[in-house]
Amino acid sequence: MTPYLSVDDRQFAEMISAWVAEALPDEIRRKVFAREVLSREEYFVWPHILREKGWSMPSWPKEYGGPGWTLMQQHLFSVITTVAGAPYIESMPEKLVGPLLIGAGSEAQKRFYLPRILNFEDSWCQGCSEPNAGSDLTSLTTRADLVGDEWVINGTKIWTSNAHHSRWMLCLLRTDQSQKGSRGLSQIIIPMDSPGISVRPIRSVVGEHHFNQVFLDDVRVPYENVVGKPGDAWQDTRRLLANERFNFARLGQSKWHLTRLKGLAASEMDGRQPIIQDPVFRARIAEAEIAIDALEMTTLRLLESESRNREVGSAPNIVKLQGAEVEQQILELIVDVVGPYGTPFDGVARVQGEDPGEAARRAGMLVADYIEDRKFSIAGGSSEMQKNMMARHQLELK
Amino acid sequence: MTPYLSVDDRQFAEMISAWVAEALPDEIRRKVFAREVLSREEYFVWPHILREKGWSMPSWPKEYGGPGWTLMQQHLFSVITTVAGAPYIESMPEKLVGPLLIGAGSEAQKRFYLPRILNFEDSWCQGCSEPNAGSDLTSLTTRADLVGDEWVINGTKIWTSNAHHSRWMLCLLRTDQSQKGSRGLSQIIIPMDSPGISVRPIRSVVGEHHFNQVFLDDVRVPYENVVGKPGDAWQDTRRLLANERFNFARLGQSKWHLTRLKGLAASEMDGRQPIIQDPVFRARIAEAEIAIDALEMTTLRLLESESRNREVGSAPNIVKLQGAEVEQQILELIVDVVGPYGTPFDGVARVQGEDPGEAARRAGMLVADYIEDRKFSIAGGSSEMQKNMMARHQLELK
Amino acid sequence: MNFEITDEQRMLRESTERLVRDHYTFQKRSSFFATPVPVLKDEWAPIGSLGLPGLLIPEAYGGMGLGFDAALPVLEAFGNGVVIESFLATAVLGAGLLAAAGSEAQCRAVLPAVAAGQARVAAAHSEAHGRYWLNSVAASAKPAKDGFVLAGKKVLVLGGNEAEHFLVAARTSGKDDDEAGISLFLLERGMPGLTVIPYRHLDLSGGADLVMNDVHVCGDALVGPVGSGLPLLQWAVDRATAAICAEALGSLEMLIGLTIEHLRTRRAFGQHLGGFQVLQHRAVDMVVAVEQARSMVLLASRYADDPADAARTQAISGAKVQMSKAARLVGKHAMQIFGAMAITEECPVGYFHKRLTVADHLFGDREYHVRRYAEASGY
Amino acid sequence: MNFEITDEQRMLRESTERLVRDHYTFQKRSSFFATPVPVLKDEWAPIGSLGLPGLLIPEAYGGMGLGFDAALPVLEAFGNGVVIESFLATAVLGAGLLAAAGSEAQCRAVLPAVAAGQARVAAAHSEAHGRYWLNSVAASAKPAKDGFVLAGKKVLVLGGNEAEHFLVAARTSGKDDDEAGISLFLLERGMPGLTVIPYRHLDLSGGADLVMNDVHVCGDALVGPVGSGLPLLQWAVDRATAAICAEALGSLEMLIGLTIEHLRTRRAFGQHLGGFQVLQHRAVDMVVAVEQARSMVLLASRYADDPADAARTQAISGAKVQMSKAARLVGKHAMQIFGAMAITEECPVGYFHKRLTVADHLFGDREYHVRRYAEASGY
Repeated sequence: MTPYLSVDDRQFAEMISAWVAEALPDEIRRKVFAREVLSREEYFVWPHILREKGWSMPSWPKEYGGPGWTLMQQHLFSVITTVAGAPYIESMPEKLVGPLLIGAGSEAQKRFYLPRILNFEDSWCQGCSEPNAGSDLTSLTTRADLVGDEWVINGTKIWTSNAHHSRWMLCLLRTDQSQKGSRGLSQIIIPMDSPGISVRPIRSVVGEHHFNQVFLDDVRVPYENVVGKPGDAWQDTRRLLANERFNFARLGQSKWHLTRLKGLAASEMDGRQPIIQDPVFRARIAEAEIAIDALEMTTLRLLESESRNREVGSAPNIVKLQGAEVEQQILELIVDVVGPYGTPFDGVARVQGEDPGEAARRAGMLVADYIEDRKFSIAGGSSEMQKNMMARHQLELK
Repeated sequence: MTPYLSVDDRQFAEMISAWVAEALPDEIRRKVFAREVLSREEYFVWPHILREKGWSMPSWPKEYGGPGWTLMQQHLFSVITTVAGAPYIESMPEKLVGPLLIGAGSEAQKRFYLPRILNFEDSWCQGCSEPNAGSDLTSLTTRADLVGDEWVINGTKIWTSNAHHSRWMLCLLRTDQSQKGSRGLSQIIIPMDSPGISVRPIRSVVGEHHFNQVFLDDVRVPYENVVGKPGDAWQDTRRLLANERFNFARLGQSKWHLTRLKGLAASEMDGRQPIIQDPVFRARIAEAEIAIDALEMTTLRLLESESRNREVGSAPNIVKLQGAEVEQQILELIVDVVGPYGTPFDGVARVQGEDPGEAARRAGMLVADYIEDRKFSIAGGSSEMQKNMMARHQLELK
Repeated sequence: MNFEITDEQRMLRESTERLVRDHYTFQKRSSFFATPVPVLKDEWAPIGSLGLPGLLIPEAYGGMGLGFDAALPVLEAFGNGVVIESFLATAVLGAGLLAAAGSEAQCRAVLPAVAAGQARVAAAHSEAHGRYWLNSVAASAKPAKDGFVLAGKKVLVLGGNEAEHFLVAARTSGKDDDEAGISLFLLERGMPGLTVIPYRHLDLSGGADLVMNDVHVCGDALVGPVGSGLPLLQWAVDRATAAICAEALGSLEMLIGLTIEHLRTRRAFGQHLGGFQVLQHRAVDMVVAVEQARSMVLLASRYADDPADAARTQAISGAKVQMSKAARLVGKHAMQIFGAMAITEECPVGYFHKRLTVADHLFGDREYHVRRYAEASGY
Repeated sequence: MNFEITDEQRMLRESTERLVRDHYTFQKRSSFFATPVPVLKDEWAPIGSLGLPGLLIPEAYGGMGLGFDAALPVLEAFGNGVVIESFLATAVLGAGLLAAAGSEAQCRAVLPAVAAGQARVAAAHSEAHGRYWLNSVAASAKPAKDGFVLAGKKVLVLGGNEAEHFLVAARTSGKDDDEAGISLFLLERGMPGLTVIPYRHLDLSGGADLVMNDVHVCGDALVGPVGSGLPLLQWAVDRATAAICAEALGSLEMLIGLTIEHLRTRRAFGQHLGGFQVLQHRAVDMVVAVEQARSMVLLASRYADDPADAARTQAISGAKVQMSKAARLVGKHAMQIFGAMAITEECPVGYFHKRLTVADHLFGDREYHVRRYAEASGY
């Protein structure tokens, strides 16, 4: 899509490409490509390389240790490193905690937490969804009551990624019980080693452990752990995160899956010829590639509007909707290209390190990503909610 | 699908096939295949052949001049003759007027109208939709007021097929103004030459004249023209037409389109080879053929349930939904196979008989059928309504 | 990065929009549809009076000498209306091909008149069995004294119904599907042996078949070098492909606008149609499809004037594929939402559905462009 | 015309349903998913005790000697549960192939034990690069004294993890992809040179790769005539294809049931999920897809026992295509409607989605069967 980049942005992109080719260790790249699970130590290799370069928090302003990049530069950095095979870094501290503290936190909070985030000293988790509030976050029931100078917190959070190895939870809960819906909610930072917290692992449909349910039972934290004015969390969060919407495109991820798809289609044989020479698969792959082109252009149009402070209309919803659809389309194609060889999947062997047989090794975790692929149209505001919002606000249908 | 037919039904099917191959005039078959418009005289050729054979009203019982066929036999007759290239016969007198009169009409009505229908003496039209009642027929506002022994009728009907050359209209209207919704509606037979009737032609999107708007302005008809008990029309119509639902599959039409599709795909060239040898088109054609197989089997399952008086559940909705979808799928494929040669379409030439150039002749009316193909998912209860009904009544979602 | 339009583009867009409003709206041309036999009145003069036919023609030949970017809003605005005049065929395809391939004498003989709205030039590249493949040329051009003799048949000549000049692809050597051996010739309506069979397309735009029965032309009717017409033709048709996508975008916007208005105002079952969630989501799907198509049109337009290469092919074929997807989805949904009304000539929805169906099959359909995209992408 | 099931079928269905309820429901086997490393406990005995492995085995060899129609409700009921035991692999594919192709001595040696639930037989027809094509056989069987020596590798041997007997396709003549020259051999687990590498599939059903490192077998290990194994294999795999469609139908019914229950009970935004029109229509789409798939399964089952011909291929490939469409549509919609919950091991929705994904790629995917259908249909 280079015809639409300015000269400066093109140079920036070339610089990042050259750097990541050098800086990303081959073994990390290989494991990521093979969809192998990284150990905790391996996971931190890439973050620390970024930290040394000063790029650990790409979206943060310079005064807090970020590189001070434009939205366009952040976008290019994210896409280029992902396509190069850099591992995913849990983005919630950068994209949620950081901006929230910078925008609404106290000086003491900023001084304490921001450098720790910058240096990957602590892991964070986000206490958001609840068992009886699926897509409807305003019906949260976890509560914090002010008793003396402490919040006493009770409730249950679910789908909490990484709760099992996090030091802090940024928890969205109700501090004003007299309010309903989106009012009266606050964000409170809870140390995960607080008495009264218990964590139940939720294994994913393909046997991985990312999610947890977190029970909060009379958990006490100091008053000053609330971020911003109590009761304003919903408004703060909405406002501060406005700029992050285009990340929902997951463009880097989809482009990277496409690279893997084309590689597999060129090597997997359908009897005499590689799958990619089969006209039907060939057409499906080209259609997916075109869908990525369109997504990229729409993302660039959104970025331009954002950077010019123009009305963005429904562009963020479109990018979110299409981002999910395109990634799902490509993951499905990968499964179809791998075909019968994607069927074996030895969970036991994967966890225990046993030899799962050649076919199982070949398929790796490719099918697993497909099985879970609805998460892109569920998390972060389901596709149904995106459409409801667009219909109501942009199209004014009712 | 013969493995599911009984020996008797197989023999019946073979008999019909052999007969239609003989009885259907070649010139009619050719014109139908070429999608040329039949003149009024040509239109009546096939009905009169059927009448001589005693098969003009396939669904009527013997006592009224029908062949007394089972549902299965009616189904086979309809599919086989359509696939053989027999022209469409306006079915409303057979499928709507006939059953309504037989089930709810007076003896005098039966004696007068049924033989005329049987012999194709008069054309009929159906006054049903109104300008402000699209899918929602219970909000009809055309009214008939009893003044002395006459109904005085006022209102407007729209999408009235063949009103311009019909002798009678079977008109659904409100006779009891104190009732709302589906209650208080009646079916009244109106002579189309009555004073106060004016007919405005509505040309279709491809320039054909089937539809009309009919204005009824103080039209007077005798009291005895009402069919059945005044006010009960909705219930009568529903009950009597229950057996006709499987005709919505339009299986014969789709199979016949498929024949045309495969013929065209074998003759149209894509440079060096016929389109049907292109793997992508080949796959699309095979998928359509499989969809027809599934539709046929589902229709047979519905027919079996009907003939055994079992609960049919949502089968009629499924057949209606899939019937529309399959026919649309095949019409779209025909357009894609004809490709660039389908673009020319000389309405003037077609109407005036001028030479529209080779390409236009080749494309004929094929694209026109595609342009109008939503009618299958609009008329007779739109696909949206079918789904609403299924969700509410069969799945009990609310 | 810049998606903003320039002041010049804005002025051009505004004057074109005014032009369409004054002459070419569905309502203005509703007389086409009011009579049993449509009476089509071409109105080329208003287009010519704005100088639009010369948009892409070099200033040296009396045109505006602008780039494809400038044509984008004009085409989009035309797609909003019932423009049955052969603007794309003449100003983008015919004049573009001649300007790129013709000699100075040829350009001087034809282009100034085209730019002034006094003549039209159409490209004759298709034959009856070649489908979208430009190398399928069986029409022959054999050397004769002082020139060539052309014989054979060309079909689907866009704008051929009203063009005075024709750029005809004919074979000077090689076999029917060879890439080499195709040459271009400039023919004039009325030449002995040349029969023009005009017709209308589904959307009332015009085309023609050409029958060449030993048409004698002088040597200076040859456009470009002998036997190497294919790359020039491919380039010009590619640019016309970008143009038809831009026009289709205008038609899609019209359908979206009509549909949303209908959903907001039409009532059924005691509420507005727009209150039904399935129709809300369907309207959203339509908007999303159009925005994705718009993105690809923007990309294609950046490449449209460039020399042919893989990135250009990907951008243009990608745009056509995305446009095809949008055209079908939006056309079908709009027809379904409007219901029976849409199936009448009185309703603009059906007209724009037809227009999009024609666009969908001009210059290559989805399958054709998917194939080209895959090849250009290197697999 | 008769879609009614017989009393015998009804009894078989009811006893199978009871069997699944007692041993193989998702809830009964939830211990698989409760621990970080699933502990899989195969339970073949209950299946054997009902005599189900002998469903299609001739009575002469201790089976029930029924037709495929009788297997239909059994397979459907198994698809409703978490049956990870290799019923289809043994009772339909392995035993079916041996009964059709084996000598009386071979049948007598293996089938009675299989029918009694004391042994299992798996078919090894796939190789690492052949995808779904049964003629892709590189594993070799070379004549040796008193028999043959087999070498090479077979992959994706369904049920191979627990089978005692293997029917192996190996090449006795010709090149890798030749249709002729493929022979079948009956091998035993534990033979010198034969390594079985077992694994689990995504849905916890079992498979294996076989490595044959100069496995010596006697002449009487040859199954059927030399070099003509392909048609027999194709016939048996086709019947197994009909069987996997029947199993998938059971899984689809389970997903539909779970989804509708969820829509009726789960609340969001102040109402039941089932009150949202888009979810209502989606549920309808799911039901329609399953009913169309069921129709095709019924058709395929009528042909499953017949000798191979074009109508049989169309029915079976058509069923697999329709099943693939339904599996994807229902799987995705169910996952989306259940939301985050579906993405956990605790929720049966994800399990059945995995099961259907495995079924989708067993014995040929949609593209493969579309191609076979087109060929059988004669174009």
